[in-house]
Amino acid sequence: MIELPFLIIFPAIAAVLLLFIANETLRDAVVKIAALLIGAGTLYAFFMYFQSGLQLFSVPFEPASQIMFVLELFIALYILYVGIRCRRYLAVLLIIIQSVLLIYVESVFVMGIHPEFNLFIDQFSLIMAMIIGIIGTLICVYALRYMQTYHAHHAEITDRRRLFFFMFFVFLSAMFGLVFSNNLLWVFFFWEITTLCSFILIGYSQTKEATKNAFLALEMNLLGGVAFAGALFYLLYVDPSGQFLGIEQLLTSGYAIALVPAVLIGFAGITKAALMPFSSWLVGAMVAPTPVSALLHSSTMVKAGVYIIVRFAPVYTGTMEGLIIGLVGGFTFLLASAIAISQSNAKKVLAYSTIANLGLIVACAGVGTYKLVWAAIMLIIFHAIAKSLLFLCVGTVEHRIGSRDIEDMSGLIVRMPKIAVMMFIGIAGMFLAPFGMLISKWAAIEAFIEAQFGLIFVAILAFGGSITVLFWSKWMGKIISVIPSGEKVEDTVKKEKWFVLYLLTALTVIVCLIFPLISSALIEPFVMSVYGQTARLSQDNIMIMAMMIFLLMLMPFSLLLYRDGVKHVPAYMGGRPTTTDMRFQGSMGITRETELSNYYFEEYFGEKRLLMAGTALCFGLILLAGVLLTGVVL
Amino acid sequence: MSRQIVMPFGPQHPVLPEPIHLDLVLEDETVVDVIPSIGYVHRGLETLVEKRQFPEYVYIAERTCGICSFIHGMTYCQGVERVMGLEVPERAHYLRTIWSEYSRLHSHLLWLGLFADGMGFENLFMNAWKHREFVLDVMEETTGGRVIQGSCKVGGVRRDIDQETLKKMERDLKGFEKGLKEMANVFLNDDSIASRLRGVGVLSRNDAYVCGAVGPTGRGSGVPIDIRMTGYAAYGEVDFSPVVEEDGDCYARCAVRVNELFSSIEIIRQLIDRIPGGEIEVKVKGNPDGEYFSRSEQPRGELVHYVKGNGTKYLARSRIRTPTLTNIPPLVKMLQGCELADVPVIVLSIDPCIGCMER
Amino acid sequence: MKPENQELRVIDTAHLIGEVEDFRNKGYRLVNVSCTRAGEEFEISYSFELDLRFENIRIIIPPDADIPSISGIYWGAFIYENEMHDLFGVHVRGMNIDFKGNLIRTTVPYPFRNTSFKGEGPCQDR
Amino acid sequence: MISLTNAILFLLLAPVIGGLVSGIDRKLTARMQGRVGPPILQPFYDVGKLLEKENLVVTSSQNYYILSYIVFIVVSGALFFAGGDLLLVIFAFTLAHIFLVLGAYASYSPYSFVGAERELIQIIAYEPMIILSAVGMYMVTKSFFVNEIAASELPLILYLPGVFIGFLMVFTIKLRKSPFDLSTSHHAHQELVKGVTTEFTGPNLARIEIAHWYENVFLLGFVYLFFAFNPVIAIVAIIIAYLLEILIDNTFSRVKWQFTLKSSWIVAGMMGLVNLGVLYYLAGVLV
Amino acid sequence: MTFLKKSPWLLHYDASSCNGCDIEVLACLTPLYDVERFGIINTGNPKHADVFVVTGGVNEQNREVIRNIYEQIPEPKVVVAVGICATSGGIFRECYNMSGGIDQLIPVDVYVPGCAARPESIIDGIVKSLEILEEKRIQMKERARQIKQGRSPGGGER
Amino acid sequence: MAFFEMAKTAIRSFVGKPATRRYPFVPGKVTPLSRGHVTIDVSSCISCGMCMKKCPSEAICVNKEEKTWIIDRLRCIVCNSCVEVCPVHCLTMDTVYSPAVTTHSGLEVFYITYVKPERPPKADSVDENKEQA
Repeated sequence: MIELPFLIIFPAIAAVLLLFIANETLRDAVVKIAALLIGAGTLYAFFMYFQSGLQLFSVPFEPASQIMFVLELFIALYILYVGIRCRRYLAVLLIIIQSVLLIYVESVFVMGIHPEFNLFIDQFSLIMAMIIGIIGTLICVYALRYMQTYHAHHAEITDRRRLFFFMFFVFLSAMFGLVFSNNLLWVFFFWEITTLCSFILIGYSQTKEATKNAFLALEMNLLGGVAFAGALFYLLYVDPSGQFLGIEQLLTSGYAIALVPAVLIGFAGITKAALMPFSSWLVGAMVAPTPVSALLHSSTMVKAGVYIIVRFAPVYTGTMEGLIIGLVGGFTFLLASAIAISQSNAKKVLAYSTIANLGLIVACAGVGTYKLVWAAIMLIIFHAIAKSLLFLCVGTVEHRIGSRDIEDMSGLIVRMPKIAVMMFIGIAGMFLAPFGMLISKWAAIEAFIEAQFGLIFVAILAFGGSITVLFWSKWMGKIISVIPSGEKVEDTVKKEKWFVLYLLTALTVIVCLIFPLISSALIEPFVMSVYGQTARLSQDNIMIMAMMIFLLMLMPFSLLLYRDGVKHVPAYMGGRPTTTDMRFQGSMGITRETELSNYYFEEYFGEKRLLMAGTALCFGLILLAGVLLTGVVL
Repeated sequence: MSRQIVMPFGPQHPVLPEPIHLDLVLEDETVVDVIPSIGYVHRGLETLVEKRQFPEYVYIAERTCGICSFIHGMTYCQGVERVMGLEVPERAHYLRTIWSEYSRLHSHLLWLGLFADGMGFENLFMNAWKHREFVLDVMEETTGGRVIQGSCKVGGVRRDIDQETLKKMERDLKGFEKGLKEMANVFLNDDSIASRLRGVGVLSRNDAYVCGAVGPTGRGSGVPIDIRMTGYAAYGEVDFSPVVEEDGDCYARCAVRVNELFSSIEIIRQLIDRIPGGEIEVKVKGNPDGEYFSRSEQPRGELVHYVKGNGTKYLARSRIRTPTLTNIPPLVKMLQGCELADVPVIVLSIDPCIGCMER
Repeated sequence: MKPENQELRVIDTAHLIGEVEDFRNKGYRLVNVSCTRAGEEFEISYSFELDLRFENIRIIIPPDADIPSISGIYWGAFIYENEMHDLFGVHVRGMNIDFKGNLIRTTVPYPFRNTSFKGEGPCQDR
Repeated sequence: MISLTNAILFLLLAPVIGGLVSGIDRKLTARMQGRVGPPILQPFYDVGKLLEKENLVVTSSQNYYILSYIVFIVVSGALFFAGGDLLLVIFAFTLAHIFLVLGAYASYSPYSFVGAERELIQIIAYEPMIILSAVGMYMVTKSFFVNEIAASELPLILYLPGVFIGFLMVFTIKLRKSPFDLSTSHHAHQELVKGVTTEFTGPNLARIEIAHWYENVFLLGFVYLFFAFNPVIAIVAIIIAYLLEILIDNTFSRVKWQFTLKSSWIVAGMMGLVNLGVLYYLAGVLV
Repeated sequence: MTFLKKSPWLLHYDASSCNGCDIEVLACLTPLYDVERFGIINTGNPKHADVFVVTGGVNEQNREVIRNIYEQIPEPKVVVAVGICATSGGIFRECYNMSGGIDQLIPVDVYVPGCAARPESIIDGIVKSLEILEEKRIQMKERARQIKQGRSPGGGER
Repeated sequence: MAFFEMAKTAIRSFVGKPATRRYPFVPGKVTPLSRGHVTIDVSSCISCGMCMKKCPSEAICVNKEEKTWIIDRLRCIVCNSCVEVCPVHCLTMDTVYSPAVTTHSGLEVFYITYVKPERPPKADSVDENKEQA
């Protein structure tokens, strides 16, 4: 079991080390070695446990819980301090409520209670660990070069890279802790650390906007934290012996006990996963350097939110509360996808797409049938890989062309061919058959039909899915437009970045190819162990999809066929003679340049309007769930 | 970063058979800026007055435009006749009026077809042009030319229509009118057409006035300009009133033209009933000396032929101010803020005749 | 046929704007602006109409003079003025939409100033 | 369960059938317009000619996208006739169309660019309805596999009348017929010149045309599924549906994209959803 | 195979015509003449066209446009000049802004006289052009074959 | 909602006979007045040159010395002007239009066979040189 503490503690050690290293070469070395070790550790853990199913461990180190409690108090104090200093009293209020609850819980109940098994591992934890351990560390490596360029571009921002990398590795550590902890008190501790890390990382640039958005994230996450603390309180209140503090124990305890904490924690998950009423923090988090966004969006933070909800999915199955959580997810999926249409800022599009996909995952988990949980886990995997790839691509492009606007990315295929192809694959991975996300959506449609009230979700998926097609393909279209005058600018991209990007691109494709293996080795056993039955795609379909992927990979070779014998002519411009850089003679004797932009449909899919609708709708649903819950509690 | 699309619209564009040149700036599909430019059909034919004697210049005046060729010829002739003080026989006036009304029918039907084509209504396009062939047949039968009639001359007309043919023409109008009614019903009542026309390209009455809109473009906005009311040629002898619509949108302009079809048929009937006998031309002697603004109502609106003679066989100046030219400023007004899909519809709604506009 | 009455007044360039404003106030519409070469000078005629009353005013200017634009009074007048500029080289001050000589693009600049023809010789030479 | 024979038959016969259908379509359209119209085999002449023409491109990658387009249209059609999973067929179908859109984007030409945007609007207009149709079929027959749906004895049309009407609506979009020929136009002229196909010449255009034939046959197959309980009725239904489309083509002006999107989402979506809702409710009651 | 002759697609461009010939070209498409009987479609897009139908003479503005459109039509292609303006500049030949018939600019294969050219004339002209189109196709094939065999195409086009 | 307003017409056209005149399988429609191309009766032309002078597009060229009457079919706008001005009515307007050609040569040369009857020659018309003005 040594792997688990290693994965939790080692990143923390690396983090502390990085806090003290100012030398860049040394930092590079440490980050790379740490990343390698963490990656190796995850792989090792994978090979050790992927067949063994659920394993519970007790931690022989007694004072661990106490140390965590003390650290939590420190965190609370820190937040209190910055909250007061920046006059964000909502944050202050929330942290006070949360701390009071926590202290009460710790002092009244926990003294003397030690759940027997604090750590556990099963296939789901393993999947999460792989995502964190591989994608998270790749982002760390990427961040090395990125932050270098970032500070070269932004001289006005103080170089706090030591803090940055410290937080990065703490984040990883906390995420490992979160997915390996069986003890909900421990989960809560790691949960709070991720909140803190995200707060500091979002506010990294210390600009006004960054600070504001960091606090927004903090407040919303603290709101979830309060709910989480409430769940802990409820659990100990119901059973002071604390035996239900273990996730496994809680899950097997039945609806009567598990429902209330599950819903409260589900609410915490919703805030962390940035679903609809709380989506604004994730969009606001875009002010942070791109690796932070990548980390938050793909492998950590939001994934913590959906992780916990998927964990509790069996509890939600067939309940009204679960359905409501699912609906919140469903509507978030629909509306966030729609909002993404009206965005031209690449990172914002990615943000809304993340929110949408998290919504879909939550929708699956909320309704919580076995097939849906299967689909949800698939979504988590594919989303993490493709999204991190896209974020890193956008980050690289941003540093080269000086803009993160999709409109500025036209002709990327000429200017940065390799990045463009990677981005292309990443985008394809997000919505096209036979790539992963689509497979999961497909599975979700099939599963929803059989679920209760599934028709609503099927409709949401049918419409939301097509909306997704729109905003991704127009982005794709933009990057592959061949501009005759484009100049190549990607030569300056550093080799570390290439390495990470190549690896992620490869992963996107490989995971699609081997997903049947992942499914049968990890997801199916997990779903089987929880539900006693499992879903899988039919062999025929898998075959066909594999064929499609191979076909897709073969198609580019057709370009060779057209090497010669093809005559190039300029585009049709209404008969007007056009120069090679697409200038033509316009009216009034002005020479005009062709400008082409995508459609954004502000009128229909405007951010403000839909956000308002989504917030109202989802807020209402959550209130409804709250009322139902109160009914249960009383 | 702007979200604009800069689109060169024309000169070669399938929606408009003539080379029109617009630079469209779009946001999504909304036109935020549009600048027209002309000159693709500019030949400079007005200068030919210095090269061709005034009786031969009729042929050139007629070829200003192939759609309303007859009315160009007639307006020019009227101008010269006025300058020279020629008294044209009544019958010639009647014949000219009959032909110009047939020209109007022909032009409106042609326009309705193109308009339907611009909306993507292929069947209606075909239908309108099928009816148009009827008019062309009449034209060819009476003048010898399908589109360029060449039957007007200074001092009268070249060809007479015998009474029998006139009667036949009147008889044939009945069936023709029936077909038109059926087609008009589609234009005026079909909702898929209305969805493309209603509220599109609105030109307010005041804008129409300030920008100088004439013809159906002005009449569609409630400005009742119809030069036929001045009673040139034989228009003083027939009863009719200008067709006016108030809404100022493309639908209104379409409705004006559709209703004018029937008004034209009515005018032709009256003319055939009342046509007097007698000569069809007077002998032209001497040379024009003086100036005159000869005005007439083309299918597209008011046409002005300014002729100035200097006592020689060659005119000093001919200026042709065509209705399309003066309808361009209203067009610029109308195009602001429309949709890309509306651009052809709006451009067509003024019935642009670039050929005659640019001369 | 009823002959139409056409009034024509020759006015001074300085009074042009005032006169045109007068027409506008009375509700006349602008029918036409046309330019004619008259010897060494240009005649510019402005035609107006109200209820079938057709009136013209005319200014006579030397070729290099510039005239004020009436497009501030009649919005649509820019098309005539631009045309006049392109064909005759008449300078018009203050047009609301100025094509800067690009409304009608011609082979020879200001072709109506001195008419030229690409005529061939007598037909026997062909 | 997947029939290779059917797939191969589709591969070979669909262009023939599709071409003939399109030829008959053009003939009938011409007759509705009071014209004689082209010979029935005209589409084959057209494609034959296009294949003989020179291949002009703005950028070589256009060739790649169009090749991919036709390949995936064929794959999805073949999958359909082989009896594969309907949803997978639909997704492959979308994939193919994305390639067409990308091909239009690649040339960076204003008209094909806007055409591509409009094509995307069309995709999001029709896709929900097609997915709902598949879902409807599943709800009745409990299978997503085409061969099982086709083998079902149940008269799907009686269970899914609303879905069928909605499907007919998106069928119009897919056939690129007026009033929904937003992104390209065959005959009637359009503000977008030829929309997505503007920048494709000769062989590429021929490929698009052939892909369109495949596509039409696939869509007619989809109509067939609604009537699969009786092949005779199904054939008659296909003919009637197609005639109806031709009539609609000839009696409508082209609408704008807003109307396309709204009408297909609201009318078709609601028709389909209400229909499915009733089915869902009935299933709940019966079970 | 001579598919080309069975499916010539037109592109019509109005160089600086008076509209007379234009509308007669369009009239060919309509029910009374219905050239779709011969597979003729008015495409409106040079990249799809085989037959370039020009009406009106060339004026200075149009020079570049016509050349541009001509270059965008894929081989094999023919040019049909419809109406006397397109063939020789016609009645406007001497105007300062005209440079005459379109054969000054691009090679014209068929001249259709008439003012305005009658639809029957236009149909005759197009039918005549199909023969030339077919010849050009054979030439093109021949050139392609020569290139494939490594021989130089012998002063081919562009 | 009024859709399908066109259906009646469409269906009627569908059922009825097409309106198409199947040119070239049936001859094109011409009327006695139709202007096709100008023909000359070479035996009665007096080479007066009126047609040449009055031709608005300078398509006709009459050469007195060589006794030729040349018309450029690619210039002729079939306006009927020459026919109207011909003092001896030797020109007529045929209803058949001139055919399309593949080379730029519309010139048609007619050799005038008219022989002047014995009569004192009349002076030529006066305004010969006006054209250069």
